[in-house]
Amino acid sequence: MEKEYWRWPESKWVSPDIDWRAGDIISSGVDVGSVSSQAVVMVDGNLFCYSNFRTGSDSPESARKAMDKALEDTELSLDKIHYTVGTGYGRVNVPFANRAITEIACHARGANYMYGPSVRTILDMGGQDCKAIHCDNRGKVTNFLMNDKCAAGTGRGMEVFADLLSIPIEDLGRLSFEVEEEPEPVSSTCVIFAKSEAVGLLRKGWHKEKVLAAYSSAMAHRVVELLERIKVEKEFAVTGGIAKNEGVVKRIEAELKIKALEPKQDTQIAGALGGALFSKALVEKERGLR
Amino acid sequence: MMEKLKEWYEKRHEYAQEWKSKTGGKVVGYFCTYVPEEILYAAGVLPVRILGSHEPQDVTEPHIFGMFCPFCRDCLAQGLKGKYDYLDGIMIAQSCLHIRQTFTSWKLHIPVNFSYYLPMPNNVQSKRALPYLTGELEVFKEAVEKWTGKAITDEDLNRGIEIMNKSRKLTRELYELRKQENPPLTGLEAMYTVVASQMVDKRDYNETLQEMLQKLPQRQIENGSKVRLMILGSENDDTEFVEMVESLGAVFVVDDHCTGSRYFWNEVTLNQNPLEAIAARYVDRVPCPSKDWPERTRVNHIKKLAQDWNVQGAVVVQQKFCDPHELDIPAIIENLKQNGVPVQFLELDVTVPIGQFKTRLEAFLEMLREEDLF
Amino acid sequence: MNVVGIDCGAKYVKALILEEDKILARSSVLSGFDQKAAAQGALEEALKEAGIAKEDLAFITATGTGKEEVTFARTTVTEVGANARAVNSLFPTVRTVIDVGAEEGRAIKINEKGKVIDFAINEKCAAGAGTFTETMARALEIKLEEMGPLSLKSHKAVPMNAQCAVFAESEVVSLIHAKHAKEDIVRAVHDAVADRIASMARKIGIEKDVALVGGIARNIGFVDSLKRDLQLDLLIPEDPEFSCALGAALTALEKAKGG
Amino acid sequence: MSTKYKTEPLKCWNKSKEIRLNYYKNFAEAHEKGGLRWAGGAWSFDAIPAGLGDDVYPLTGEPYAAAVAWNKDFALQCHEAVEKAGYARDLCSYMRNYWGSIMLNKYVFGGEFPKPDFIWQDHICCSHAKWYQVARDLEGKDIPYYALDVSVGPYEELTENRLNYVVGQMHDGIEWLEKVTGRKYDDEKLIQAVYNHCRSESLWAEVCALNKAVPAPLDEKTMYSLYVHGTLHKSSRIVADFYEELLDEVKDRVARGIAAVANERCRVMSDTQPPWAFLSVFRYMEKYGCVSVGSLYTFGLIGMWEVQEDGTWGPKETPQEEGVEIKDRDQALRVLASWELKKPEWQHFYSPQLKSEMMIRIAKEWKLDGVMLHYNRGCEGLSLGIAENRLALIEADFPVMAFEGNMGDEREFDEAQTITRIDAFMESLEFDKLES
Repeated sequence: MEKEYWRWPESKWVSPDIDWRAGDIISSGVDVGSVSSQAVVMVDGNLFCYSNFRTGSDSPESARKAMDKALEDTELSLDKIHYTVGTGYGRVNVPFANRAITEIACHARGANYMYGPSVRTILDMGGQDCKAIHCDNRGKVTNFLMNDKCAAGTGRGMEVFADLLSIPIEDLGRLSFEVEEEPEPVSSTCVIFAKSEAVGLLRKGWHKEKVLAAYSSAMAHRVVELLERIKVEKEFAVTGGIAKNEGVVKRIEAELKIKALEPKQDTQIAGALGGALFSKALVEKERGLR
Repeated sequence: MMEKLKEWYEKRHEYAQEWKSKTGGKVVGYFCTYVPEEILYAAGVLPVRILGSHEPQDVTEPHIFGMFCPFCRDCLAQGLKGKYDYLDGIMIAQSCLHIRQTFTSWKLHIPVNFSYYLPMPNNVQSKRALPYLTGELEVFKEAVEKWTGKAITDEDLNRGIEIMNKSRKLTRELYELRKQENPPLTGLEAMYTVVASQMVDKRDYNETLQEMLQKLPQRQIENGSKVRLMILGSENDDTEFVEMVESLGAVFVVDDHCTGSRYFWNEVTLNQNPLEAIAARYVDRVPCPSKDWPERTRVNHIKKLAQDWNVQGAVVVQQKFCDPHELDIPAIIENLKQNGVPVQFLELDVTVPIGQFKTRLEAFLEMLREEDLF
Repeated sequence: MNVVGIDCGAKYVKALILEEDKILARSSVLSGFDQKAAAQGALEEALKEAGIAKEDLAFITATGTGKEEVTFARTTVTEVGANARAVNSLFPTVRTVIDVGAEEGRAIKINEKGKVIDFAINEKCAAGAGTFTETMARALEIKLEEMGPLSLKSHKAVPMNAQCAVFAESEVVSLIHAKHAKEDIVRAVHDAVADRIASMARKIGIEKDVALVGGIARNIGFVDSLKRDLQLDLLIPEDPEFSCALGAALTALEKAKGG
Repeated sequence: MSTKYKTEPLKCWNKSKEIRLNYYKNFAEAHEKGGLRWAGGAWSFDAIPAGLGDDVYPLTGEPYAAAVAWNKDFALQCHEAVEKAGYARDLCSYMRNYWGSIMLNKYVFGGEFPKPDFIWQDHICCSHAKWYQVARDLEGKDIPYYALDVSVGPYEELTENRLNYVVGQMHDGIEWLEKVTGRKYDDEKLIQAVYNHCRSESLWAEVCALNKAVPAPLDEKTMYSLYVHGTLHKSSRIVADFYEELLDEVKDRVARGIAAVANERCRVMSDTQPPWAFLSVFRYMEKYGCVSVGSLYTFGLIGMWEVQEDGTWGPKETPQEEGVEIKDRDQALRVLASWELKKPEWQHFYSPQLKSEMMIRIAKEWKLDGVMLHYNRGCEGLSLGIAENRLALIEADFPVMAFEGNMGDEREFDEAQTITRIDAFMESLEFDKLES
């Protein structure tokens, strides 16, 4: 079995200084996306633990797995969680969720927490789609656009390139800058054909970094087109898997001439985080606290 | 309660075939709602609108280039697959180029003993359109007479007008009910109703609709708490799509579609010359975007619908490659937004990838609702 | 007399050596990023297998998207021409050739002499090509070679709407969520590609007999879907993926004989 | 390489170029000359605004947009600007090039985009009247806009009622022109313009007819740059006179056996507007000794044809040649309308058969070996029924190569794949590449 370069590092994290037992409201969000799944648990609105894993072909399974991994070595168990919101592609297939909310609402809410209430425009570059979202100071969606016709500008595209170039996906961004000068972007927007175009370039003798640069800038340009249709209002933040790819993010910033806010947490958990925050709000409602 | 209409929608071919054997009359399939059905009813001919099936198809590639709208290809596919073999004739009234190809290819490859191209004027805002169309309707009437071997008298024409006007009046009443805070019918049911009316004998339709209008006011149905939406754009008889949206806690209360309000909105105002009266109706009706120039009259019409039916949001659907609508939609969206109506825009193919759209519509509804989350 | 045909394709380079009309050897190597080298490699492998030296070759003809890379070839022939020739030599009764490669599908109408009468090539879209099924296999987490047998188990048609390979992937995922059986989904995938291919083939008008060539012809599930769609039987050569190389070799043979 | 025929550059080539550039310059500078600018489609009845005076300069959208397409980078900027504004990517690419120029306020011939004083348009396809409706949204509602509808069916079914509809709109249009420009309308100028209009279109047909000769004196690539005048200002004396001059030169080429392609041995025609940024494919075909001698598009978009005594296609007699003397406005408009409604590259809007018949006629009379159909994603109007044309041509035993592309949006043209198709097509016609 050859190395799977597209496999991005799965991860989990537990807050060292929060004792869930002392918590009043334990809320969680599970984001089952087409490529990755995350679970986030919050204690009284503070981030307690999360996990980030690849989605399998069975989403209830993936949801459970993400949650189990998140709760690993916390001694917290599912039954102690007061409320769970399911989101993402498989949101209706989260067996233990109390309610399903779309990833658009959740990402906006999550970004509002991660980047602060000044965020007005969120770019979520997920596994297979790409969303541009406007929200208010509470993180409530006011407008959004989604590219659901073409997968260009999505994580899936980057995975394809990691495989093609045999470069671990987490290195793609850095390497894409190791070129003397920025090459022409690849012309094809379709992931499949961008790939065969890239093969053509490699056969022409282009080195991997140059091909990568050409693809990254094509991807960035594609995304900027989407953003400009909805217009970027400051502050601007990027969430989702590709947010970790500086090769794309820096090129987007350059084209927009706007700097994106620095993430405080793993950008892939924004959706699940938003879910957990909504869960808290819903528990407070139940308890008549709002 | 609305089962009959759903049945008509689903069993359109069976209905038409039964109608033929029952009445021994002729059936004409038509491609565009600019076809003056009054004249066909006057001649005792049943007009049925040819629509697609929303199934993926692979038979039109040799006949219509893939850059033309999926709807016109889907319609042709129905003919090529033999679904409409019972038709005695086909006709089209001039509107967009896309559906025109369905007519010309149909004529080339599917034998019928009557086919007619009515050059309905596009410049309906010109004072020259009325006399011109009146003249063309005269020619059309003669062609029908020649085909059926029966003269069409003014009484016949007035009867045809009466049948059409009645169905228009009744359908308008149905739409009026949708203004209520708790509309007694869903958007899906409304769609079944209007599309069915394009497929069955208007006399059967009028009868059924009259009964419905009696019962509807007492109907127990929970629409009050749902988000009131309007839907507009390219040809759309996609019940699966409408059903999906309404399953998310929304209810469509009004539309601007040629499979909806645009079809029946205007009535014929009688005068001494029935053909001129009919012509006037088609020149003055709420236009298809392909005829809405130099001024854009639809923009205000749509705004008014949104206000009168008190909608909270609008779903704008664009059939891929549908140039006429693509050329109006940006102006319409801008106007709706200026008037405080949030819009969700979707580019449809005849076979909708429901999964992809569901998320967007859910998010749109959350945007209009979901205050409880904050 | 010995000749060789080299098919320099997007994924593989294949070489086929003929001694008159007898196949002496076949070889196939990954194209990789250096097609020139790959072509060399393929030739050497084939020569080794045939037990002859390069000098023994009377003529070399190249075909395939990378045919210009095969610098040691005397002439080139397009995939359309090569397939027509090959299939005509294998099945003289064939009038329609359907060739599905990794990134392109073709339909070719030929006469009894193997002359090309008309042809269609699918426009840039992976949905009508082999890549599509591979992508889907990954989404389903099953091996490509498992797809065929698995889809034969299915007796239910599940419509797939997405045409874009990448979106078909997410549609596959949602079909899984919708609890459809894997075999039904696999069949849906094959039906979708067959649908695209049939639609393209109808452009040139399908005339019997019909042959299917290209690697995907080994996928019995796809073959089944295509048969069902076209409602006729398909002739498939023993080594469908070598059809182009064979055609090139036959061209070489003709040239060598001063044709 | 040994050449079969003699070739020569066209003597009137530079003059042609100069006329074209002056046209665009005159529009931009009209106001400095105290004149007026009007914008509209190449199908517009430009003879009518001519009645307002000699200082009224048009800018027709299609040729302008084609000029934008030549400039790949600018074209791309235009498309992206238009998409950003929410217009669909699959709309007419000429229209998108034109709107883009307005949005970016950039005239492809230099300077800012000149705003027209009024819009004089016609409606031939779904997009035409809407094109300038949007243009007005972008440039300002204050621009007076008149569009007339010619959708009265094929010429063979033209009736008095149908002609009246078009002529009636023309009469209204003239009143409108007087109102919005405040100028007095001069019927004499109209009549002269109508004469020129017919003369230009008849002459162009005669030039195209000369391409029946073997070797062909002109190749389609060259014809594009010559026929364009008819899409710019066919009713102007300058264009009519230029075509007169061109005709003489082409006659002379035929007499002396001058070829467009030195090794002509395979003759084809194309269809619809070409992918303007990729005319190089025509050069590539020459490697096979293949020449495109034209198309219904180059012949019939402005060329006016009729069947001659010998049953072949030749130029239509002008009203003057027929001895018709135009006396007044109404007569002028009637002559103009019925003449224009006979346009060959228009009849197919009503039936693909009408176009197939004309294409098969060309294939026979121009002695073609095959046909290359450009399935043009950029133009719905001229691609209308193209699939049926393909079937009809094959039925008539003319091999067809279909290729997809876009006249104005290079993102939809795949050069490499098109070259592959040409190779396969030539192979199937049994032509090898000529050793060079």
